[in-house]
Amino acid sequence: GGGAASGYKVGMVTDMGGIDDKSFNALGWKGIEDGIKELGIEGSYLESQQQTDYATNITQYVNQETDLIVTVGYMLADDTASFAAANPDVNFAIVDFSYAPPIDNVRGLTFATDQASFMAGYIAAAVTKTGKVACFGGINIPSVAIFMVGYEAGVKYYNEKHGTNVEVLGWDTAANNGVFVGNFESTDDGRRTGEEFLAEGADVIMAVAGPVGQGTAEAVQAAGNAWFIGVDADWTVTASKYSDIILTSVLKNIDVAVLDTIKSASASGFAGFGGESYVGTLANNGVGLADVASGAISNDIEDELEDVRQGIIDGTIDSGWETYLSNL
Amino acid sequence: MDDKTVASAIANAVQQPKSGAPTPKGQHRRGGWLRQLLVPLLAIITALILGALVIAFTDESVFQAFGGGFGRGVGQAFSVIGRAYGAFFSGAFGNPVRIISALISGQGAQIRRAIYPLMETLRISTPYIFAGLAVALGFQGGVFNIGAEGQYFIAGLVTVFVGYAIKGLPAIVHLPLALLAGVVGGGLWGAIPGYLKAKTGAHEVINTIMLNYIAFRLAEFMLDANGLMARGDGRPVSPEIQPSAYLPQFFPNQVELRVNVGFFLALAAAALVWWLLYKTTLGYEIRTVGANPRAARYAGMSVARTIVITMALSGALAGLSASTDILGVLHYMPNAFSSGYGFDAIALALLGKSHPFGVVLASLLFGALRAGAQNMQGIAQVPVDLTSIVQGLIIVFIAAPEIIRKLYRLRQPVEGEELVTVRGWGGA
Amino acid sequence: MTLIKTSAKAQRRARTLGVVLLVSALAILLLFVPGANAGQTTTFAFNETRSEAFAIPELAFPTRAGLYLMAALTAFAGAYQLARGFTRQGAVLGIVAGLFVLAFLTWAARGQSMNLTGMMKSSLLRAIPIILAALSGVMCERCGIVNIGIEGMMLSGAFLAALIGSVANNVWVGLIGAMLGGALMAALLAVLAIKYRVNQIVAGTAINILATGLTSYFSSRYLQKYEVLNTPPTFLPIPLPGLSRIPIIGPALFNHTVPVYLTLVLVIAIQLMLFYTRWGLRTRAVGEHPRAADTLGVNVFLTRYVNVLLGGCVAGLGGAYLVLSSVARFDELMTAGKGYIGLAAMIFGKWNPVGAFGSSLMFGFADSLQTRLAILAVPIPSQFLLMAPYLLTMVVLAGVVGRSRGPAAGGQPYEKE
Amino acid sequence: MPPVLQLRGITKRFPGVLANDHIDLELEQGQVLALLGENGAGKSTLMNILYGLYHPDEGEIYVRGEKADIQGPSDAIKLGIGMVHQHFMLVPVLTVTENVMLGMESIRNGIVLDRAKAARRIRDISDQYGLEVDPEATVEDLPVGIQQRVEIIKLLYRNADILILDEPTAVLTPQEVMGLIAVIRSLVAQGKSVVFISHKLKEVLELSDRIVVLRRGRSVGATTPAESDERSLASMMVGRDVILEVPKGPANPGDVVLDVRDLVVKGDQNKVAVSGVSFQVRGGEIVGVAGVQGNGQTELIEALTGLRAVESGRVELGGRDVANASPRSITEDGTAHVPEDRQRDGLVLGYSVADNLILNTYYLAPIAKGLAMQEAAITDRADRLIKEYDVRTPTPLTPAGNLSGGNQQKVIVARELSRPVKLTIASQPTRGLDVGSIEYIHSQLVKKRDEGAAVIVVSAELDEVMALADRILVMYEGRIMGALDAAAATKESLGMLMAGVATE
Ligand SMILES: Nc1ncnc2c1ncn2[C@@H]1O[C@H](COP(=O)(O)OP(=O)(O)OP(=O)(O)O)[C@@H](O)[C@H]1O
Ligand SMILES: Nc1ncnc2c1ncn2[C@@H]1O[C@H](COP(=O)(O)OP(=O)(O)OP(=O)(O)O)[C@@H](O)[C@H]1O
Ligand SMILES: [Mg+2]
Ligand SMILES: [Mg+2]
Repeated sequence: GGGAASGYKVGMVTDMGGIDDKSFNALGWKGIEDGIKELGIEGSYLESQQQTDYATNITQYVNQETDLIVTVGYMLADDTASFAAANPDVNFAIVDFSYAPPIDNVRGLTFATDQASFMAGYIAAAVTKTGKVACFGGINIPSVAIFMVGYEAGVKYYNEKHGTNVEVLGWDTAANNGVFVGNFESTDDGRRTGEEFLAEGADVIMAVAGPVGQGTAEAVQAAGNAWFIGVDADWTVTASKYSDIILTSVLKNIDVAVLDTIKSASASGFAGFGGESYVGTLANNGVGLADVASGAISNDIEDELEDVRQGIIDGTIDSGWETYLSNL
Repeated sequence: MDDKTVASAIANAVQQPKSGAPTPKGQHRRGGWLRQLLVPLLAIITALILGALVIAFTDESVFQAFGGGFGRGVGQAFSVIGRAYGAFFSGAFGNPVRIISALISGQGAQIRRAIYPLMETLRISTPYIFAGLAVALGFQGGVFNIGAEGQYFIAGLVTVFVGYAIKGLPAIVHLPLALLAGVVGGGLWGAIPGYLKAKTGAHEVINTIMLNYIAFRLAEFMLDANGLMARGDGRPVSPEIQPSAYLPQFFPNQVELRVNVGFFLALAAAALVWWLLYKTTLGYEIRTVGANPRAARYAGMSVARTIVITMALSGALAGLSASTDILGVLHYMPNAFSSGYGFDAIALALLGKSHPFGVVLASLLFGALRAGAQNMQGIAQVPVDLTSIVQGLIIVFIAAPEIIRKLYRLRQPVEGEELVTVRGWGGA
Repeated sequence: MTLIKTSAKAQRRARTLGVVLLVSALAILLLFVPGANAGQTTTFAFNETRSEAFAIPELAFPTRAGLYLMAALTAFAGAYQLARGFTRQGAVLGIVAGLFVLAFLTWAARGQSMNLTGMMKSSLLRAIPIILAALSGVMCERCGIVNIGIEGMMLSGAFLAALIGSVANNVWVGLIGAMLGGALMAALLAVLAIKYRVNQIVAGTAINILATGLTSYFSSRYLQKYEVLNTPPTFLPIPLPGLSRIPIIGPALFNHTVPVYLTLVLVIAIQLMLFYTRWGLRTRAVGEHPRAADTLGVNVFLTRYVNVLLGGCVAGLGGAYLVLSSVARFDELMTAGKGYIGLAAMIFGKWNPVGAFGSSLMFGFADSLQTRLAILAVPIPSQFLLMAPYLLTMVVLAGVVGRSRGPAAGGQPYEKE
Repeated sequence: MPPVLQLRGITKRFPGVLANDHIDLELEQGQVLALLGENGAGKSTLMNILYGLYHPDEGEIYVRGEKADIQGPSDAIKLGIGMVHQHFMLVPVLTVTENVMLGMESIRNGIVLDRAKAARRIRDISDQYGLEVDPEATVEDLPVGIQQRVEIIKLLYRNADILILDEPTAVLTPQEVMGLIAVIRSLVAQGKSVVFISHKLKEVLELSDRIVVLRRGRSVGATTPAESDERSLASMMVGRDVILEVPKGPANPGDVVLDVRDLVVKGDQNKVAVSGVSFQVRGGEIVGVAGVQGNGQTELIEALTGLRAVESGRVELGGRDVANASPRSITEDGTAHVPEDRQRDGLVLGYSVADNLILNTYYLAPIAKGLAMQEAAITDRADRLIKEYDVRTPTPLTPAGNLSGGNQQKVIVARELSRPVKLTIASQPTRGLDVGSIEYIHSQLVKKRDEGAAVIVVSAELDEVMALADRILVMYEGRIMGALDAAAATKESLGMLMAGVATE
């Protein structure tokens, strides 16, 4: 600690998942912890149990003269906006949302997750032996669906290139419908759903449901002849005991974005970001792909992946989300 | 003449119990309400003490201190507890000194800041009161409504719809209309299990549980990012309601002070439920059906009809907890609008002994607990889940006052009437 | 005269059954057949990936033909019922219900394949925690103690299973820990309900709130900080020699972990104990008419304490299953309402272990069915699929089961003098 | 040799009540000791103490000369004491065998219940004492008379030789009472000793060797049948002279109030319980309905009062057909109903006496104005009725559950008879009540008659029916076996009809 920004106060308000959701709450907090280590800022978090807690928690930070308040999840967008308006001298950052028109003292942190999951889909299609790959979500909300849309797009793209016919179980962008366990808590549902997919012959499963995915990983590990794809963080780190079956993880580097925000805000102590907002992409490493399990894919595929990445970055490849939204 | 005197003897004996001895079962006692409050008070204190122990003995710093000697350990323990509960109470009721000085200074901003915690407590207890009343009313009518959560969802949906879809109405029309929508929505959702119980005997406990899940999915469907009631900014939330449907706030355009007229509505609802239950023929019917359905039938009451009405009223009250949350606090309805009121409500009804005014007190207590815990989390990093622990303990102690009496060597009190709930599955 | 009346009633019931069968045949024709176009085939698979059961070929058949066949069978059953009348009508109804579900699956899986064995298996596994919850309920309620604290007992069971299991790094110790966790909460219920004569619904509610608080608090204080405390070992599936090789049911039923087998054994055991042993007789007597039992020298309080504690252990097992046999970790609120569903299953099963088992299976099946349909991309919004099990329960409850009556003394505290 | 049973100075206090006050009692081997006393006199309490259910505050118990320390029923059972309780102690959903073996189950290879063995034992016992029961039957399906037998078998199964029977005849029909008395005689003949509690003086005089009378928890005297008669016993119990037959003048029937034609009603297992009953009741007369319990009386009354569906037939009340009318409309048409089971149907035990007194008029002026109920009116009414009908309650706000059975009954009678009515229906109006209460309730019914109301009294007590009724209908298997004039009726003729034997 003791860096330039010592005494700079950062507070984080979680969404209802709780701080240990193995997902955006956890990652947002990691960003702040990094800030504490690297910049010596003061950081803390408040868990929300109900929607009505958001404002309560934000108020607490406002009253504690916090310099930067990070709100995690678009669910907090309305409260964040109103408090930002009421407290122009406080900086805010919100994960998974950006305002149009932008608000001066709020930085929206959004992520083109579909870009990364597109690549994951591509890999999945490459490694499957049964010709069936699967994905499912917790609840059908945009920040979840975006993973699945990109994933399917990636598989389709692989099929085009290789003339294969790999099926995606659990999501259908055209029908805008798929498999959802209906919650972000029940790891048991995760395991059972995983087993259903395995029984139907899928041998790669991506779970976009926070901790629920761990149940799925357990199922995959038990089956032994399939792959699991983690989301948000690198699961070989956060759930290391499953490393042997983790094909890769779709990284949504919320921590990076948060830390970046802390840096810029604490450096220039002034209020506001001038409406500038952050969009995590493959280009700026806001989203990315964790290392692929060694030996899982051939070198040619590795090279193809590089092209895919470039294609997505320079826009020649459509990773799906924008078109999906425009088709709604 | 002779056995008249016997009777009067018995009567006298029953009326003036020998001190110490409990009176025959069910003897009422007027007055002495202060003593009535003593046990609940001690129950709360005891629960808080146990909570404190939990805090102290799950805190690393305390253990380290104990490493450096018992005395220092204890000292550290007390400082940790002090810090936590300091935060807790200032979060629940505010800091009296600060309130006074603020009032003296007469500066709006300071005053608002000072009374904020208290206002927050009132705000949180508002939906609790409605939900608690819902379950209590059910108990009085012999039905066990575990469905407050589901009725909350449905009421929320219709309320918010009326709130945003209808435009250009004056507030005096729009607001009542939105509230009414909640009443109707919750009422209908509650009436379903009531009807099924009355007509087919299907148990309301199962059906209300089932309807909770169904309501939750229904809300999820409607509020899906591209659902029928979605706002359209890619988020699974409803549009904002029209300002004409807002419940007036006590402190207009203060984002943090969200306490609103809903609180008074809740108090009014409690009074209304009390009047309904104890002063009206309908209430008499509800209580009779609850206490002895066969006698109710003998007395010419329609048991089926009464059960449906009871469940509908219960649902309507539960619905209002959603309406006030939406019209007074959130002004929109998000997906996964989970509240946890459903089960808290049971606790509230039980704490309040199924009596409307008891429910109000219990709700204020729970409101304070949650407000305090939120603050305790922020300042002392104590997990919010401590509230549940304390709540659970409070219920235990209030339900089993003998424990408290043994603990504090109180003498047996005159027994109050046994609390009205459903016993088991009734199957009435 | 009486006889005539009743038999007339029987005839009416028989006729309605016949009509019902015909209607469902018609339903198959009208609802499912149009959906399937001529070319499509439905494929039912029966082999689990890498199970040692003898592989048997997939069953692939033209969807429409299949549907016509099932409709025909159903219709025939209906006609026969109306003309002659079956002797064992319950069985017939069951079979035809099965046919209807099969027809539904045939339609849903048109042009695709679906693994029935896997579905059976997952139905069972999804049912396990519900079964254990329901059994716990039965144990308590049969002796007159209403237990709505099951959810809390499962939760604390799960918590201790994870904690103790991780520390001891031994599944069996974890299992014991889980039972302990359930029993601890049960002990609280017992003392409150039996000694202090607290209203049992109150006690149960208190336990649910308390257990939620305690487990969440300690998990955020410790389990989340120190992963080692939350990485218990897990039971591995033990294929039953021979049995597990039987096609279809082998993998579905005979290749499971100890907790699963244990659950199935418990269902039978508790059923037998309740109705064929001294303990069972006394338990039921105490649950129906404690004073009567008392006047015959049966110790009402002891009976109740024992049962409630055992019930707690069973609920704890439910938690243990989730942690030690399913997901190998504890998460806040991980029971996700299964305790309450178990409660419903218990009432649904009329307070009988076997009945509870049946209704739990129904939940499990509906749950697994919902996932399958989603996987088959049936054009129904996921939310409605997720609702299906609960809607189904309500319908069955209202239509078929109706009034079910619990033990007479349920919920009443027992007082001497 | 010492008495088999000796109670010395037994004292038991209940909150506010001195239930037993230094009671001494002796029971000789092979004798029947009758225990008499008003309700609340302390009989059950005393016996419950003997059986270990209550613990005495003072006093000692000697069994076969030795001091006994009875902590609970199991101790009593060990000492060979058995008790048939005032309110049956049977588990309805269990079979006879299960009920009997409960507590001392016979076990096969270690853990399995040996029902067959127990059943065999039960059959032996029933043969030995002439107590036929089907061991496999489920208790709730059995008529009370048989349930009574099961209770006795429970004692014999445990080889009890001191038998306590607390009001065993309260719910029995004359035939069943005869049967029971025979059984008791055979028991005594085989050397067992019996304590027999009853309010029915005839039985006591017929059966007992010694009679002890309790009043207000004290033993107020012992006598023998030889030295006493009904009147003397009654006054000993109540502490004053009582009139045993109902004082009533001749009836002067007016025009038809109730006209029932070809009434068919189904019972609970929806088999026909009332099959084609027709009769008339005129204003100013009391029609008694006699019959062995379970021959359709209950269903008949429930149908008349709208509590049970009418399959076919007409029920004309004052000219209007009220078949399948709602209970309320029938009440409003001027019907009063004293239900058979006061605690189950007639009262809300948790409610105050005052609230119970308005159970079926709560919605009418002056009790209610619109939706709002009127405190003042309710308390006024309560005070008036409690005085007028002499209900013994500490206060009008006392929960009805705390009243004695008799006073509970008075609350119902007060509520029903205080309304202006055309028709009064009373089922088992005095079951389990003491002479004082019986006397009072009878006089009230007669008063109603003399005011010109039509009155129907259903009772299992022949004495009661004969004493009260002007005309008597006897029901058997859902039919009316015969209708005869009370004056003409004899116990024998009625008994025949009740047994289903038609007179010429
Ligand atoms: N459980 C109890 N609690 C309080 N008082 C009781 C209880 N049981 C009995 N009493 C009191 O003891 C007295 C004796 O009651 P008991 O039942 O022995 O009378 P009884 O002679 O058996 O009347 P009955 O002829 O109706 O059986 C009653 O007057 C009552 O006041
Ligand atoms: N649990 C109780 N609490 C208070 N008083 C009671 C209780 N039980 C009985 N009593 C009192 O006991 C007396 C007689 O009650 P009991 O239950 O013995 O009725 P009983 O003996 O059947 O008399 P009855 O002939 O009127 O039916 C009444 O005065 C009643 O107030
Ligand atoms: Mg938490
Ligand atoms: Mg008695």
